Amino acid sequence: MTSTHSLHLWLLPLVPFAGFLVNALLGRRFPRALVTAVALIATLIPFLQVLGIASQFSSLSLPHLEQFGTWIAAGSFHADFTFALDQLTLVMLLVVTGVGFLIHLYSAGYMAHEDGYWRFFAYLNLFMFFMLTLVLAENYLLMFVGWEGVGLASYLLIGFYYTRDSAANAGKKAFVVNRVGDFGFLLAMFLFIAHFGTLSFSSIFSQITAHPELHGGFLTAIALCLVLGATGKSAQIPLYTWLPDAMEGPTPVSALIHAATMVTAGVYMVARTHVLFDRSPLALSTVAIIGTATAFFAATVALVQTDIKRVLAYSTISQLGYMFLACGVAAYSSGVFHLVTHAFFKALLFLAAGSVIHALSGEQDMRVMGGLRKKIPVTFWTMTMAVFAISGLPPLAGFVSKDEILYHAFTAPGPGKLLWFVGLFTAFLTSFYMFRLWYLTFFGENRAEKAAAHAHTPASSHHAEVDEHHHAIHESPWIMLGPLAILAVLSVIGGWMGWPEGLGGGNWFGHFLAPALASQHVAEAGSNSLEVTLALISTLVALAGWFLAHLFYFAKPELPEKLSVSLRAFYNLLLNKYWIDELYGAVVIAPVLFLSRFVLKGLIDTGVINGGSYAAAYTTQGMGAIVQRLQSGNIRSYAGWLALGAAGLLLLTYFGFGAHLSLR
Amino acid sequence: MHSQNYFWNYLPLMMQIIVAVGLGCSMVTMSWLIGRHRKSSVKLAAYECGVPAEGDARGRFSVRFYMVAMLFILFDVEAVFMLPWAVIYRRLPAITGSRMFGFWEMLVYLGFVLVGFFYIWKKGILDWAQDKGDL
Amino acid sequence: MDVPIAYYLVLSAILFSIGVAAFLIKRNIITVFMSIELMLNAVNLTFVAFAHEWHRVSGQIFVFFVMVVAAAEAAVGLAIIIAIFRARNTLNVDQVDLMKL
Amino acid sequence: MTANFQLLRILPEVILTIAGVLIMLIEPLLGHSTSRKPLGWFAVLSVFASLAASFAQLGMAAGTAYYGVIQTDAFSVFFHVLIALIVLVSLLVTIDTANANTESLGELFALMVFGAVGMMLMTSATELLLVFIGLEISSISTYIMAGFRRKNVKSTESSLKYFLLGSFATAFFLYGIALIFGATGTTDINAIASQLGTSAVPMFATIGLGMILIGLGFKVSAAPFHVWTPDAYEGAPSPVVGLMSTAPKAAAFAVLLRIVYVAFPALHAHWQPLLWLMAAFSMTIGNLGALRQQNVKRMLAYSSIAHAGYLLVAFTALSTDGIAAASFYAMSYAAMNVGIFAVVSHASGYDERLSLISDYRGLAYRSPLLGGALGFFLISLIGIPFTGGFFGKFYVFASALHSGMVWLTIIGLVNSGIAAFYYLRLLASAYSKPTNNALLDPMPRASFALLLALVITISGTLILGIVPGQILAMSHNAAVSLTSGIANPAPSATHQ
Repeated sequence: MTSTHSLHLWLLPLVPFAGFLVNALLGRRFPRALVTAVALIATLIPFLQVLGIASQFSSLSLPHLEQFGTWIAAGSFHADFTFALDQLTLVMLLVVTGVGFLIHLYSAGYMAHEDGYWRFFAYLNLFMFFMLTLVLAENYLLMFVGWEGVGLASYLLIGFYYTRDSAANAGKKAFVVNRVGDFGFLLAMFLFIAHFGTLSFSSIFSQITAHPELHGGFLTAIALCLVLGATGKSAQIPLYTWLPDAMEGPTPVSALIHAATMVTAGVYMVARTHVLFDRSPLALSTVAIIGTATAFFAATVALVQTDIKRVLAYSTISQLGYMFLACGVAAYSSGVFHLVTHAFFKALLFLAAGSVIHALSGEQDMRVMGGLRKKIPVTFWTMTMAVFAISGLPPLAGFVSKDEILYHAFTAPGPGKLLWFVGLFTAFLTSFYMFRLWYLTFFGENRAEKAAAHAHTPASSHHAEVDEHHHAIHESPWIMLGPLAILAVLSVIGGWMGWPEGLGGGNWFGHFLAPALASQHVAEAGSNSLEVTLALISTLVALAGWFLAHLFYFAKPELPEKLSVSLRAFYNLLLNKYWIDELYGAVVIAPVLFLSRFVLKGLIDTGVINGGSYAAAYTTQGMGAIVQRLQSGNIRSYAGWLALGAAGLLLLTYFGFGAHLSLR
Repeated sequence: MHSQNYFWNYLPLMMQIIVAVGLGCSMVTMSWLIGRHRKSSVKLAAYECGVPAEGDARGRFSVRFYMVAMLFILFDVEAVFMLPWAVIYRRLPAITGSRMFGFWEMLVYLGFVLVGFFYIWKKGILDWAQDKGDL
Repeated sequence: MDVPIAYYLVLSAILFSIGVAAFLIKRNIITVFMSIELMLNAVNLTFVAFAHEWHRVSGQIFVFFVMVVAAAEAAVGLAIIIAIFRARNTLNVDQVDLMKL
Repeated sequence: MTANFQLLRILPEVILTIAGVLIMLIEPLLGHSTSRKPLGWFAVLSVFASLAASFAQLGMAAGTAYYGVIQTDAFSVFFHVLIALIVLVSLLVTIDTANANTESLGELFALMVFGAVGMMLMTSATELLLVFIGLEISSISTYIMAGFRRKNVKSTESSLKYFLLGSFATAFFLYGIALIFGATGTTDINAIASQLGTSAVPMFATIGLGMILIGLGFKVSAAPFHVWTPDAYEGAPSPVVGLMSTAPKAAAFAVLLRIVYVAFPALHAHWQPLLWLMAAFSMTIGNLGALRQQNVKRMLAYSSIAHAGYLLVAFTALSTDGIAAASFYAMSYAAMNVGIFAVVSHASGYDERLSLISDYRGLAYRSPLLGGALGFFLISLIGIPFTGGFFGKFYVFASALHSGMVWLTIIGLVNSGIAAFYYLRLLASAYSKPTNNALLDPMPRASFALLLALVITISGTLILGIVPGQILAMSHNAAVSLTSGIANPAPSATHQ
């Protein structure tokens, strides 16, 4: 321990865990108010504790380690229950507990009429427990505990509406896709153990730092494995497909897990491991390229989505791509900065969208929204802030963080300019689809009432809360609007803390994180004038996106229809998300299922019969005797397998392997 | 040892086999060659001590026969352990360092066998008359 | 004059292989079971041969145990076979295939 | 060494033997209507006593007894404890599942106890003869237990398949022993290595080792000797499957560890690639086979094949860490698998009412306790952290990768990814609203025995996942004691 006094970091995750236990075991019998109280208190306490820690932060010697005992000690390898606190952790803690608490608050209103209220809050607290473990962990193993745990909580929450098959399947998809990412993470851990004999951040990083000659090689292998893990959790190419489906979960879940916190775990992990990534230019470029490609790709898909939550889901993927891009050009603090501002405005977007959905009694299709500006003014204004922020209009939070990333991309060596250009174009797309959402939802005539008068469409009413009668459009209760307002304020002013120096700010945020994320990469020194120019360009681009959206969805609403007709092929490509899901189905799932059938049927049924007893029967009993229906479940065919296996094994024992042929 | 010698050792045995097989074969062949063949239904019928054959030779036995046979095998084979024990019985005190240890050892073993016997007895397996259709 | 050990070994290997082949070919459960006994006895022959070769009595003791174990297996096996016969009225192994895949 | 002191080295086995004999003696004396459950509790107590006796052996110096045929050390104690715990829980589950009028229930208890004796002997035996006898004691009891519901067609079929194929494999195992005896002139595991020395390896030893791998591969249901597993598990009574999918496997793995690491370290170039292949095949075939299963027990059977594969991965590490990982994995797999079969047994009852995955629909609503336990064990089987299942895999793959088994680790990790698929199917089914009203009745009340069984398995799985330090240290000691070879080879006089 470096600090003289303990901060009781263990309380941070354990309080939500206690909340989870109480609600999971007793919640069924509790009144809703009590469930709410337990869940909120279990989130509020950590938030207050984090604020307390922040207030005395300057007096701490960093990184501040707290060890709670040895976890495992197997031979030379051991891992401890150790929590670490440094600048990066503090930022993450503030985001997780702060935004987490606001979303808990919001959920109390949003979920008020749902079945399984207690279950929802129990899962939500469980999520907080694992997320805080992930952030506080001082070694990869403990981090992996949180990593898997948030995945589990996410699975449970996506499948919350378990009576819907689509929700259950979406949960399963999220889980299984994330398993692919976990594969990378696990492999990376094993490689760490193999090469460094430890999983502790501090000792791995100090070993790397102590050996300046280490470059590339196995470091790249480890880094790439970690990248695979990060792409799974943070929904990047190629493992992003689960996130849009994850929107089957309740909207607060989408806000908390699938926008603000869990999906940023990948970015956090890369930033945390930056010492390693700095040594591997290949891994860094991979991260940058994955990030840029994902940002662009997801933005294009978001252009044509009609489900409000799906637009936001693709937008999340796209924004996460920006964070990856930042990490990829070694501008980790910019990535984390975007992570923070994104947590504000994307959580706000989701919550506001939830409020819209709530107002429309479960309607999620933007085509039947419209004209809601006057009906739900608070939601409208808060959402406007968020839309402006994410579109990158100065001086809102999104502008500052995104501009900083683009600036770093531009000044990065190598293909930086190209990355910058794609990023810039993506910013244009972002602005366009966000304003599209804005116009479709809040402006124009109210298509909802028209649609409702037309026909009650059960297909579009996804929300489980849908009642028999159609509610009148109503503003949400204050318990939901309060968090919206707070997040809106943060989205507006959140940028000042990282206001770049080139634009006359102090970039307090970057300086704050610098000790934790000190990069060995020296970017080309950019000038102030360059930064101003780039900021100007991106502002113009954002405005262009707005203008185009205005033209398409406000001034001349018939234009999009025409355009989609004239660009039919392209439109379909986007609408079907480039057929990636179908591609994965054909390339990955189908072969596995085929192999499964092959194992069950092919091998047992025919393989042995043909190979073993069939031949024996043939030779001993002649042609006539083999006209027998042979089927699996047959002892003799099993014995044939055994004998074949035995024969193969003995042959291998005798002839196959010498000391020279090893299967390493 | 030399393999040629080795085979010569067995020459008498070989000759005996040849003679025996030759004798058997020649007797059957001779009777077939010399004897007269008159095929009537009586001649072809199975000969069972002068009584006409009844039923199928592969009729089903009561499962009890199998039960008793299995138990017999088990208890019979258990006796095999007494053989090596008996062979070194006199040397056992020297080996085990205790005069009677070998004796008690065998008694314990027989005790276990007796437990098994007690079990099948109490389960009524040996009770031939009692009808236990579900055995 | 001794019989070379290789002869015993080859013989027992042949017996063992016959046992394996019979297990694969035969349809009657009892016969299948007998082929297992054949395999065990082939092993016994190996043991005895090696015990003789090494002048170690432990190989012969092994045979005693194998015999007893084989008897126990026979008892249990026959009991199972009886149970199967009662449940299905057949002793054809190929018809005991209710469970598959 | 006095006889009494030697007796302490087999005390756990002695206790269980006496208990089993007593149960056998009492059983036929009880009337037809008398409940047999007290006999079960008696068996539970005796297993507990034997567990205590095993722990007591840790206090003794490691050493051999009875002319070197028995060796008690940290390794044997580890597996003794594991087997005793498995049998303990299986007995509890049997007590819970069986109806009061289940006939000859006492026999089942006695068989479980006798089986435990055999398995324990396997783990402490250093003489291949004793290994063989232990193997047969455990196998024969398991054959009978598999067919215990003898009026049930599937149960008898399961028993027959297990028996015929098991005997078939045993013959290979025995032949292997015979050839090794021929090559080295001894069947003492500790003496074989020194006999083999470093000189050219006789062909017999190599082939014999191969044969032994076949026999043990069958017992642990490693591919390609796994074919019997799904059928045997589907038909056997669920509490018995919980037992036979863990305890005999653990014992067989212990034997395998002893044989390959103590007797044949010199031949590692021969057996390591074979185990590599067996591990890869087992994991892949097990997981692919499980994907399409509709029957829960068959699915778990394929999953157990896959888990045998993960465990074999640790064998290829050729290090103390690998042995420790294998032992640890055996324990964590046992905890979760016995646990899940406890749930399955109780949910489906003695007459196996629930068999398909779809039958488990709504289980969590009919009985939150069972649903929660099932979910917990499935999560552990998937390998989520904070459960034994995760750490088991973690150690196994860490040790394998540490020894440079990159491809095997990758195959294993890919497989453990696939595995999530089918476990989630069962989980999702249990937590879905039942469609069929017939499936809505609440479950029979969980008995004290079941609760005890669940407490043991759940806490075991949690301990192995959260604070595995103690058990990891145990498994590490076990591994060290196995490789250090404290026991001198028995004097050759005993062989004459």
